Parts: sequence; C-alpha cells; structure tokens
Amino acid sequence: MSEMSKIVRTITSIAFPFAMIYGLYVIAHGHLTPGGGFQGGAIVASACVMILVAFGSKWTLDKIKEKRLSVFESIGAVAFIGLAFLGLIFGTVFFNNFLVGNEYLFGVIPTTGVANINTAGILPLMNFAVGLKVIAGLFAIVLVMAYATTNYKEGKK
Amino acid sequence: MFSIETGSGFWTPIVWVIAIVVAFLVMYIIRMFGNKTYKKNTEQTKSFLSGNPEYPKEQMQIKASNLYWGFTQSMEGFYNLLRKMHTGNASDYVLWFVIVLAIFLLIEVI
Amino acid sequence: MSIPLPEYTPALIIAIPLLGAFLTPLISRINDKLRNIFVILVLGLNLFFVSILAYNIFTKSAQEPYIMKYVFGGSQNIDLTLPIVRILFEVDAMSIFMAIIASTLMFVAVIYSWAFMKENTGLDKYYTLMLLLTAGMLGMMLTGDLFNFFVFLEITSISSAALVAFWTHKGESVEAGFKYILISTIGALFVLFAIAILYGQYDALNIAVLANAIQYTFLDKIALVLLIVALAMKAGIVPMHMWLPDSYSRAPATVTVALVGATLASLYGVLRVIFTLYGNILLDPAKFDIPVNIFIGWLIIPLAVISIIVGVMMALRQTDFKRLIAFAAVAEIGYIFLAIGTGLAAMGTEYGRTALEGGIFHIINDALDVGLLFLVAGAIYYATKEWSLNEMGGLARNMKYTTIFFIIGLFAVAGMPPFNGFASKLLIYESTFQLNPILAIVAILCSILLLAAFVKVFHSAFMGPKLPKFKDVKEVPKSMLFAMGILACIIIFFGLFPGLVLENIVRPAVDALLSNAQYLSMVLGGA
Amino acid sequence: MIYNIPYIAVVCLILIGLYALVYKRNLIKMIIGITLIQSGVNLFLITLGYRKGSIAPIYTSSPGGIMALPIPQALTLTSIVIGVAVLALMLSLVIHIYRHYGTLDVRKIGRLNK
Repeated sequence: MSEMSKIVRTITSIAFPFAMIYGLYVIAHGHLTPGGGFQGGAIVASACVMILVAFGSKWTLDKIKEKRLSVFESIGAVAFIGLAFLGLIFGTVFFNNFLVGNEYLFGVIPTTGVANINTAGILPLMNFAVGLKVIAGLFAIVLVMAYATTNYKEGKK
Repeated sequence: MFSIETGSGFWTPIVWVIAIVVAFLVMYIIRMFGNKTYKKNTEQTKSFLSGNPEYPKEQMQIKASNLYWGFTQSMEGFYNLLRKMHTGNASDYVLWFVIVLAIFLLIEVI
Repeated sequence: MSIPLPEYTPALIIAIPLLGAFLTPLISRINDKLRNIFVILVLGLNLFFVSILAYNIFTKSAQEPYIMKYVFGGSQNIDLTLPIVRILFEVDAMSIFMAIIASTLMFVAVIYSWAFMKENTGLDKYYTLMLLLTAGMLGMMLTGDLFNFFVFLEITSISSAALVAFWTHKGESVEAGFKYILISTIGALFVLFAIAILYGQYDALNIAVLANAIQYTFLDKIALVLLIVALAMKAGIVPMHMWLPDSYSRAPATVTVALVGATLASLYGVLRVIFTLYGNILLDPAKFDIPVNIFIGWLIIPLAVISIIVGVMMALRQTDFKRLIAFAAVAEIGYIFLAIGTGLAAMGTEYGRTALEGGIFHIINDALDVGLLFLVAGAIYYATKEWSLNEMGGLARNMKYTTIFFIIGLFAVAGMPPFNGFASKLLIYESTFQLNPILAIVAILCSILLLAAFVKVFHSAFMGPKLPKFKDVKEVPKSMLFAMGILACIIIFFGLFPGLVLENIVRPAVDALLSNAQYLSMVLGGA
Repeated sequence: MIYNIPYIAVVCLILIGLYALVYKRNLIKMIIGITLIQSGVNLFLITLGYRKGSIAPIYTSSPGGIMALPIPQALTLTSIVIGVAVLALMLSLVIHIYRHYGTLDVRKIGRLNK
C-alpha cells in the first residue's frame, strides 16, 4: 500500500490518539460495561490499521516489525494462561478468581448499581492480557497481508 | 489375554504365529535341498529373457499406473463415474454437503 | 488399584499444551534445539498425564462406568439442574480412550518433525500450531459442554488448516488448506446452529443436562441431522470426503498424522451425539412408531458402505503415494461407521455390542496403521523428494527399516491375520453378517482390494531394480525411524494381544457409551 | 408474526450464504458466503436471548427491571471472535493462492482432482 494524500495523513494523526484512548478505555472497563479485551483490542488494532492505510505499508514497516508484535502476542497469551494457572495454585481450581476479597488489586466485592473499577478480581487482568494479544495479533495479520500484497506487486513489475 | 470372542467364533493370534513359523521352517528345509552350484558374479546371475537383450533399469520397472490395468479397464464405467465426482472444485464439496443434508432432513422429518 | 492424581488433571491435560504453545515462540528466540526439546517434553508430559488418568479411569470403570467431573473456575459441587453456566470436563472411558490416541499421535508426530521439518523456516509457528491442535483435539474429547465442543472444534480446524498450508511455496498445499478451512468452517457453523437450536429449547448447554431433558421434538430431529451430517463431513464420509485426500496428501507428513487425530476427534463427536446426547431416546425406542435406533442406524449404514467402496476403488488407481493412503483412510473411516451403524440398528442384542466393540477397537487401529503409513510416505518423500509412485522403484535396497515398517503398516491396514487390523475387522465382519450378510461380504471384499492397493505401492516403490537416480538415497535419520518404530511396536503388541486390549481398554469405552443412565446420574449428581 | 421475522432472516441468510458458496466462482465471494452463514447463526443466537421489555445486563447504574440473559450474547461474542480468526486465515490463504495460480476462479484452482 502506498502513502495517501496529506489531508488524510493529517486527519489520521489527529484521530489516532482518540481511537487509541477509546480502545484502551473499553479494555480497562471490560468488567463493568459491554466490551472487554477483544472488543477494545479490535478498536486499538483498527486505529493502528488506520495509520497503516494512511501512511502506507513501507512507512509502517519501518516503524514496527512484525516479529516484535508476535512476541507481544505470545506474552498476552502466556499471561492469560498463567493467570489461570495461578488460580490453580492459590485457589485449588483452574481459572479460579483468587483475587476476590483482597482490597488492593481489583479485589473489592461490589455493591449493586455502583460502578467501581477496583472490582472483579482477575477479570480485568485477563482483559488486559487478551487486549494485548488481540492488538498485537490483529495488527500483525493486517501488516503481514499488506506486506504480502506489496511484495507481489513489486515482483510483477 | 490372547484370544477374543466374537460371539460366533474366536480369534487367537498365537496359533497364527505358530503356523507362520512352521511355514517358514518348511520353506527353509525345502530351500536346503536346493542346488549348491550357484555362484555369485558369474554368467549365472544374469537374467535370461528368452535370448532378448535386457532393457535399461528404468524400463524394466513396471510403473504404478500400469499395475492392475485389466481391473481398471473392466471397471471403466464405475471409474468414469468416480472421476466425474472428484472434480477438485471447492464449490462441489459444499454442494455434496448440502445434498446429503437435504436428503437426511427429508428422510428424518418424514 | 489406582494411582493418586490431583483432581485437576483433566484441566492440566488441556492447559499444558496451551501454555506450551504460547511459550514456544518466546523460547524459539533463544535456541532452535531448545525449542524442539521443549515441545517434545510438553507433549511427553501431556501423554504421561493422559496415560495415568486413563489407567485410573479404566481400572475404576471395570466394575461400573466411572466419570471424572471437573468444574472450571469455581466450586466442584454444583447442582447442574439449575440454570447455572459452568464449563465442565466430563471424562469417561470413551473420552480418555480417544485422548490416548490423540496424544500418542501428536507425540510421535513431534518426534518425527525433528528431522523431517529441519530445513523449513518459521518452525516456531509450526510447533505453536501443533500444540494448539493438541489442545483443541483433547478439548473436544474431554469437554462436557456443547458450546465448548464447538470452540475446540474451531481451534482444531483453524490450527490444522494453517498447518496443511504450511508449505506455502507449493500452490497445491495452499489450495488444500483453503479447501480444508472452507469445509471445516461450514461444518462447524452448522454444528453451532444445531447447538443453538438445542439451547433455545432446553436452556442448557451441558451434554448431560440436555440429554436428560431432550424430548425428540421436530426441532431436535433437525438438530440431530445437522450435528451428524456436519461432524460426519469432518470425519470424511463419502460423498463429503473430497477435502480429505486433498489435505492429507498435500500436508507435511507430520501434519497428516495430526490430521488423522483431528478426523477421529470429529468421529468421537458423532459417537457422543448419538449415544449420549440422544441416548435417552435411543434406549427407549418404544416411544415411537419406528424405533429411532434402527432408523438412524440404517441411515448411517449406506453412507458407510459407499465410503468403503469408493475409498477402496479410488485407492486402487491412485499414483500419488499419500493420496492413496488418504483414500484408504476414507475406507477405514467407512468401516468404523459401518460398525457404529450396525451397533445402532441392532442395539440391545449381543452382536450389536460386538459391532460397537469392533468399531471402537478399529478407531485405535485405524489411527495407528494409517499414521504409520503416512510416516513411511513422509520418510520416502524426505529421502527422494517424490510423491508420485510412477517415479519410484527399488527403494527397499537403500531403506531397509522403512521397508519393514511399511510392510507392518500394509498388513495391519489391510487386515491381514496376525496384525491388529484383523482383530477389529473380524469383530465387524461377524456382527454385520448377523445383521445383513451382504454388508459383511462387501466389507471383506473391500478389505482384499485394500490389500491389493497396498501391494501395488509395495511393488512400485520398494521392489524392482535399483534405479540410477536413487543411487544416493540413504536411510532416513534416527528420530524418524524412532517415531515409526513406536507406532510399529504398538501395532505388533495390539496384534499379538487383542484380548488384552479388548478387555481392558475397548470394553470400558463401549460400556461408557452404552450406559447412558449412569452417565446422567453421575454428572447431574444427587439423583 | 413480528417476532418470527428474525428467524426468517436467519434462514434467508444461511440460504444466501450456501447459494454464494455453491454458485459463485470467485474465492472472495465464497468467503463472503461463509461470513453470511456466520452472521445468520449469530443472529439466531442473539435472537434466542431476546426478551420483550428487558434491559441490557449491565449492573452499573441500571434502572432496574428484567435483564436479558447474557449467555447467548457471550456465545455470540465467542463465535464472532472465532469468525475473525477464520476470516483472517482464509484471506491470507487466498493471497497465497492468487500468487501461485494467478486467478481466483474456484474452477481453475482445482488441481487436486484425480
């Protein structure tokens, strides 16, 4: 994909932080509102894809390497499974929500009708892990596809 | 431990293994009666094709597609049907699924 | 006597390959050899846990069917009759029987890949997908929740489709991968549709709860047909088998062995749906005008017979080594389905039970035999870089061990007497003969034709004069021989001690399938 | 009658998807067919969870009243996530097929047809 016009690039630079913040908000509030790791991750990834479309695949590939993204993806997945294993260690059951009850890290037991971000135990942590995986994974997919199509055209010429 | 019952019969592999061992023994004994004048690396070891010259190795090997020629030839009609069935077209794969699903649904509902 | 195991072992069986899968890319950044050892260790540990769990379950279910229940993420004592959603693993003798097959095949495949895939790049992704595939297959086999079954089915399809297309520099591999993912996705979507129909009626997703509540209404009939047809397509029944030779023949040999496991996992799905989910209906045939078991049994039998005939006939005229074995695999699946259909149609009689025993025994034999043959085909490809039988010849002179393994696989898959294939096929022949003699005659004839097809391979690939172009061909590396040796040893063991296997492994599995009432009472508890 | 419209739409979507899979020759259109079937099944799941007059199952500052059961929605979300993975895999395979065969016609890529 080649670079688009200056207008598009400027608008993208302005819109990108907003899309990013919105996506991160959806990830962080996954246990309170509709949304969560996948949905927020998809929003952030589409913000990144917007950059890719506007600035062209060459520019983007200079900034971000696909290999680095796949490392982040693995870290997200390992964190998710690791949290499930921690449930086995601290609470004797796989996927146990062992953080409920402590007062510091997402452990507060909520009262109905009141939004409190410091609740839900390991669910927010799992949302973060899934979010990290989805951002890295989806962006890597689109990046590789863009790279593949660019290479093909150059090879033809 | 060795045998299985099938309801109307049984199967014991040990008997079969003993039979095979006996067969090999008989074969070995017969082989011992063979001619002892065989010598390696002489004219004896060359294959004899009624006096015709031997072809190069590649031509001596019967190709896989030529094996069972008579069988495939006699089943020509059936194989033509099968060949028409295996189109290699992904749409047809889905079509077969839809057909089987439709037939099963019709039979089941009626 | 059983070996003490932590009660969360069923969860570990899924969790270990998953954790391993996501750690593999990180480890492979350090060292390639370390990654290979790590993957083999992970699958070995998994096989160890599966075997111990299997030993426990088989010994406990020798007297009466035993089910191990594991609830994820919460208290173990829950009342399932309430509308509570929990993901359960329900491990009975049948599921652990399939799990042994899957984990053995994957373990062998990974050992084989050490040398076989050495020259490829991107192996971190290959091993990640292999481990994901393992987790998916084992999940399908152990889960007690229908939606969870769908999720694991999709994990299996996606990872195996990506593996089929792993050699992306070959157009045909990519084409086969595309066909595979297309067919798998359609199958999985129809499975999901059927699950949604059942959920809409009974408000439950757990298999036992659904089986307890099922009424066999009009919608249930539709759901049954959707589930059976979609899962049978994934198991490769004619006329929906065309994806199978394509993807089996163009995937790397290790992946093909894994695919055999994935296919059998779908077959397990069919068994589970018929015998457990709709088990109450089948065991109580008096409720309806036509007994349901005879009805479904005679729906399955024609498809099975067509599968056997078409698979064998197509195998006879193939010239591509792996494609030939793939068609033979279609025929083998046909034998298993024939046994299932006979067992259904003659449910309650002595020979119906014999048929099911034969069918389930044949599942493990099919996995071992076909797996070994594919590994041999992979070894020949590794040595000669050839798929086509027309180009081969005289390989027995250079590859002695491979030839021996091929002969073992040939006799086993064709059902020649002292090998394991014969023991299970004999059970199938005897029981189908009592249902309908024509079925048994077709089965025996096709078994002979199968032998003919493999004799053709033996002749054209291994026999004949030494061809000049294969002068430098050497025996394959030791890791590949070791992997083939494992399977060959198991085949010979099963062939010599069929009674032992039948008594201790197959009978508990058949009992688990047929004793639906115990299943329900043990899972639902209380009652 | 009005409550049956979603179910009719489900059947229509699945049939259109199957039509596209069987009769369309372009691989991309076949993938669209798969997506249509997927949407149909998702719509079916979501419709099962509908209840007249219910509110979304969010506890945060909820006005009270009957809440819809969130299970079908959770199932749909899982199905959508799987759908994304399948779609990505299929599209990347199509890119590779186009590279090797230079066409997207499903009849011309069928080389495995013996």
